[in-house]
Amino acid sequence: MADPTTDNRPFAIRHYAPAQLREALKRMYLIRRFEEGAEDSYTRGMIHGTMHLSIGQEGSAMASCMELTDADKITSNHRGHGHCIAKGADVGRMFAEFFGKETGYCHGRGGSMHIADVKTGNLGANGIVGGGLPIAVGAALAAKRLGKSDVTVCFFGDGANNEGAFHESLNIASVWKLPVIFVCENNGYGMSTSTARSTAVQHISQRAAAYAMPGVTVDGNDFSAVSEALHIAIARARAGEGPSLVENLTYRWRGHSKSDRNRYRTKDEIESWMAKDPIARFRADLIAHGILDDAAADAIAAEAVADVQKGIEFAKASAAPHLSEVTRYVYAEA
Amino acid sequence: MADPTTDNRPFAIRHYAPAQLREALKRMYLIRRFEEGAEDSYTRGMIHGTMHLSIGQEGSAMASCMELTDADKITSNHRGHGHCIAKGADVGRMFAEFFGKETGYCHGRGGSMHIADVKTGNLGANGIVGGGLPIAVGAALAAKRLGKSDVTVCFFGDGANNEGAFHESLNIASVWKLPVIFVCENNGYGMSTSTARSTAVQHISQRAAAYAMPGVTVDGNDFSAVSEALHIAIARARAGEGPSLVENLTYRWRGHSKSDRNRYRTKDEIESWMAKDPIARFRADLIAHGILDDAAADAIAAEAVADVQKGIEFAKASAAPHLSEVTRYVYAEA
Amino acid sequence: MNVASNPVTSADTGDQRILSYAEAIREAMALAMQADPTVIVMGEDIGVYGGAFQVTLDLIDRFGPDRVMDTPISELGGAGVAVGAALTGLKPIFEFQFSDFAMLAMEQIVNQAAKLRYMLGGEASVPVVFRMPSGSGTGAAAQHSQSIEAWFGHVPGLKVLQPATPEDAKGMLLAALADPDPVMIFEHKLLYKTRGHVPEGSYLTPIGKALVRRSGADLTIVAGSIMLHRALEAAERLAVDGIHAEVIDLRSIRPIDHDTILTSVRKTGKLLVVYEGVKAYGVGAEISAMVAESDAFDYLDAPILRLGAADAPVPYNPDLERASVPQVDTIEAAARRLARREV
Amino acid sequence: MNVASNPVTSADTGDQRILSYAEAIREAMALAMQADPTVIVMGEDIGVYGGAFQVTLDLIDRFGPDRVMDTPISELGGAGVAVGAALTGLKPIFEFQFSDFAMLAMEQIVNQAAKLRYMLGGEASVPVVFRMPSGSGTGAAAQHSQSIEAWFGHVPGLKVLQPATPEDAKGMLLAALADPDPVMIFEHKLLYKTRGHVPEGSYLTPIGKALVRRSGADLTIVAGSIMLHRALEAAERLAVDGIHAEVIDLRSIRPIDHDTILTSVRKTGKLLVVYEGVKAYGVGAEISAMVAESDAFDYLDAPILRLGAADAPVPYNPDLERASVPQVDTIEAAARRLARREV
Ligand SMILES: Cc1ncc(C[n+]2csc(CCOP(=O)(O)OP(=O)(O)O)c2C)c(N)n1
Ligand SMILES: Cc1ncc(C[n+]2csc(CCOP(=O)(O)OP(=O)(O)O)c2C)c(N)n1
Ligand SMILES: [Mg+2]
Ligand SMILES: [Mg+2]
Repeated sequence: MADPTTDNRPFAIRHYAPAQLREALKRMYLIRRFEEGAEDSYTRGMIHGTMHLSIGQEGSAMASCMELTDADKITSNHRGHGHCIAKGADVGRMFAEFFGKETGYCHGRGGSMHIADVKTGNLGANGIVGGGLPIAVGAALAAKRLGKSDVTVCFFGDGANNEGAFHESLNIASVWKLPVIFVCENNGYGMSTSTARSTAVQHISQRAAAYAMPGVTVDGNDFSAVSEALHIAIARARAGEGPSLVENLTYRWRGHSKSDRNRYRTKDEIESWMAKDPIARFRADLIAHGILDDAAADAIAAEAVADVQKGIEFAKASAAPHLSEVTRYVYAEA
Repeated sequence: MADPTTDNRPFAIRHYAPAQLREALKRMYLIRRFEEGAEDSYTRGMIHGTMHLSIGQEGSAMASCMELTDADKITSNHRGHGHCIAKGADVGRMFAEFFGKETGYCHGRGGSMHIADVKTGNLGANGIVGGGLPIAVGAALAAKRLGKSDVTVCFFGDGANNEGAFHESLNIASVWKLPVIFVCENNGYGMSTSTARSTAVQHISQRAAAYAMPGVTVDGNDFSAVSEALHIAIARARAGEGPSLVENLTYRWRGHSKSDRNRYRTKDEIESWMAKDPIARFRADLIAHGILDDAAADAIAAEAVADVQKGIEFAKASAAPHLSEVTRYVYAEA
Repeated sequence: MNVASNPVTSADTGDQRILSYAEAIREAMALAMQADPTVIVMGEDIGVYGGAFQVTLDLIDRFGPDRVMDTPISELGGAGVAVGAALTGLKPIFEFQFSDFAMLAMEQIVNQAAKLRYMLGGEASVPVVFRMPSGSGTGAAAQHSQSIEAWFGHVPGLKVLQPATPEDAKGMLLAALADPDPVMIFEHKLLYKTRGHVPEGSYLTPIGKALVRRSGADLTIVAGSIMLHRALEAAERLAVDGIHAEVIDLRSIRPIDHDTILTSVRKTGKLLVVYEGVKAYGVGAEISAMVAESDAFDYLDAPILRLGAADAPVPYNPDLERASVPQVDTIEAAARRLARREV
Repeated sequence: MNVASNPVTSADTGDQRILSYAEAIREAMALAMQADPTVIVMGEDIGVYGGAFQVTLDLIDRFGPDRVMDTPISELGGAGVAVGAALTGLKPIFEFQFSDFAMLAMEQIVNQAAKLRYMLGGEASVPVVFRMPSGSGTGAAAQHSQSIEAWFGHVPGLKVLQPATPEDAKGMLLAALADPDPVMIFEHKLLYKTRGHVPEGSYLTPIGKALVRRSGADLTIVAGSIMLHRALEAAERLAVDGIHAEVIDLRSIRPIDHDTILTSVRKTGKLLVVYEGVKAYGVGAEISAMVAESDAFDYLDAPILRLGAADAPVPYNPDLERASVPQVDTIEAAARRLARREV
């Protein structure tokens, strides 16, 4: 790690090894390509139900997970594909889940809205807005009681910040000084409702004061800014000093879900945010700081395409659950 | 009303007519004597279940209701006798309710924890901590939509401020600029749990900023301070400027309920607060400012005793509900 | 009662006005809002978005944001605001985006709305309507596909309805708004696009009345909401083999129409109850128990059968999802066994 | 089965160790905490206050505030923290101060705890125990007296228990802690001070097993929790007149012990189900329906009777409150009518 007092490069460049940064870029491409692949598969009728794509928000997911090990936990929300991949999941098993296959992470029972990978510490997406917040606090409590230094990163949206679960969770985490980092991905809307119409304060981070915890708002499309905010919050959590709230300002390029007609926002707004693509920006930063060159970046991007292709093939080739096993996994098997 | 710039007397003395102040003293005595009467009746087996006495908190209840008409609403909580009397209820019908009689405010179905008097605008005590908060916001919404200038005062305790309902209610009220005043009666404990152990911030009013509304903490045993805070908040609400949060610091002399053994606080602490009796203080203020003399104050106190006595007699003499009417009042009668 | 008088579907012909179930609900809301300025509509994304299922589409343009109010994502607070507003002069129609999310508001629905009149000894009234988009079949998995209506059947103070047709969807919502007490309406997501005859203007579908949708002498099938349609289709198939099922549209979960059900069972001697909720402790348990404790017991020629959902959360995989709730085939098979007394 | 082998009360004699129901629960918690450092106890005022019903009294002195944790008044958050902790290595025992307040946490109990294993395809486990002080009879009125166990019976993924005796109260809590899935235990507030024999040390009351507490050939009464005691007393009175009721302690609401109940009904031909929850859509509906759809149907000589609570919130007035739920008299009367086939 370089000395920050003399090194003027962005935090992420200074702080992480080149291999880590390249891996991060890879995973960001993987998220993008995975979601495009899922979108395409949906159109082809291979995925049913609905999906919430995080295209445009990859920087927030990846940068927030930079310092997490498999022993650290995350809880995710309905817009959770990025978190899952950022935490280390395999896209093949994710596709298998989306295709409803027994080889999927949830054995075909969960689908997109419940995607999880317990082995890499992802306790799961959640269909209930705010549902993951108290669970994250519980995971942090368990780590503390079990004497581990593991932290939990809790992802949720701006919309979730108006749920009672947000309030109760942040208060409990603070009173008990638990190692949890609340990461609000503020993409400006909860479905169709802008934060201005739903939330009494301008920045979600302003609410941190109500829980006596640090609160910070960062450009969620700036990989380095996010990773720095998380670095500080995670250090605080591991040191036993308690929770933090980090707000990543970002934007979803796609509609809320497959049924959104985008009546609540303008094309201009969407396009202005597409110009702030977090992946292109991170790639450019890495190149600018000599972490890789254009060709290497292209190779990484191509790897992501290949991984997604392989993932889809794996998922397609996998078997569906047996119809007789509808009630399997409801209770532990004896 | 006297000119506050030249008049150095406390707000309440300046602002309210002597008759109003005397009536307020009367009602504070009435609350105290009512609750002592209820306690006594409980001991004699005339009241069953449990009760939450607000002895020591009368200043907060009464001063908060000074500027409310019958058209203004309050929502109350489990510790709601004081609010009910302050809003104008008749102690006879309250005793009748506590004795489970058909002449009681709730026809014997509700008891202490649901005491209400819809005609004077009291929408009811509530057995659920935080239960009244969204209801108060709804009442404020109705007033606004119906084009009335009525406000709603929402009473709750420090313990309730950690419920999700608190968060959701304050946020909605603020976003919709509704005429509701949230009055937190902070008596230091939610049952046995001190605010220090339950609440991440020191003052509940610090949470107002999370809802972009004014928040103020006042000495809840100082009648004038409370009435002034409410005066400002009510004016703001009636002017269409939205909600406020007022925190009245006070103390309950009795245990949480009839089954409390006070294991969580010291005798010293209780006694130090008993020395800050809001009734004695208000009485002394009124005398000091020539609103009444000792004899007049004694007469008022005696009236309260007589009213309570009469109320108990009324309640005793009233008939109980018919056993056959267990299901009456579940649905509207056709 | 006559089959022809209770059609569930209508051809797009002549004087019959055909609307979708969603359109019928929207029409009811619009009529009520026109007629009564105290009616407001609240919920998440019910404004410009038109609601997750587009049921409130365009209401915001017609009635403005003061009467068609997008709430923050705050189910407990939002529902409680509706309760408080109902208590003090408004008639809110509160949409839960999915009925599953009502779990966050059980407190306000069950402890407050349902009990306030009683706790206050009849001195207060809570005329709120909760709209509950419900059911499986959309691939939305365990937290977006539940059928929890039985819970509310267990709660005195509530009325709980379940329209199966566009006509009833409109009439029940208008009846709910005319009712001084809280009413929950479970709308099935898969029915929103189904179409049928809907009368013009304002009319009230009576609360608490079941309806014989098809008459028959061999067995009684009680089903509501989408299960009615599956039961009718199964009955159609059975009729080919000379088995004549009487199919009753339950319509009201609370109160239950004892008379219509018991009259039918006295006639057929056999009862099959079909519902989408989890079988155990579901709607069918109450229907079965109600019959088993009545004088109709003596008319029973066979055990009372229930078909409900598998004992599992709703799975994501579409085939598993389908297998987890009653379908035409399983209803047909159960009815056949019951008719032949192979149970 | 033998009456003497299943006593519900014990004399304070000899080698029998007598504890109250509350003490038995506390002993179970203490044993579990001693044996397993991952067991923690959470809830409102369960520390120095000892819990609203003094069930956790002194645990904080013995195990310290890190394992006996007073939560803020935040049922949704608190329960959710317990779920998250259970998911990641702890075994939390979460006390709702009154079961009524669980309505604030339905989301975490039903959408999360009950479904997580399934939604994650068996890759996760939520070994949490929810303690649910429940029932009426304390003069605490509509929001502090409910019996909502039937709701949870409707939820796959949960196990739902209801101990009637101190022995079972201890054994069920230990069994719940040994179970890898979420378990809810409905404890009756009026039973906390009742006393009975409680074995020393650790033992598990099997989950899902009902128990014949009194045998008889004339009718079967199924009852759990406090209703078991009322049913036994009613049976005692009936015996004087030569009517011999078999009384079954339900114990487990989910899963239900079909075999024990059906075996008894096949023998007696008559069934009365007694429960404290609201009659409609209550526990008794499922028991009745389960019997009515089984082969035991053919053994039934009379309608299946249910006694549950009146169709009203629990009233405050003590006489109304008593009248609103089954009492020994009403059970006796119903059983007598059933035995004489006057129904
Ligand atoms: C409790 C609950 N309420 C409502 C919904 C429906 N819903 C799903 S996502 C969503 C918007 C969430 O907004 P936000 O938290 O900002 O996340 P984003 O979708 O913007 O990523 C809504 C209303 C839900 N799933 N759960
Ligand atoms: C939702 C809910 N949780 C818990 C309780 C039990 N309970 C009743 S009053 C109380 C303490 C409330 O504290 P606070 O809000 O400070 O009011 P205070 O009693 O101090 O006036 C508790 C825990 C309840 N009635 N409702
Ligand atoms: Mg958002
Ligand atoms: Mg308090």
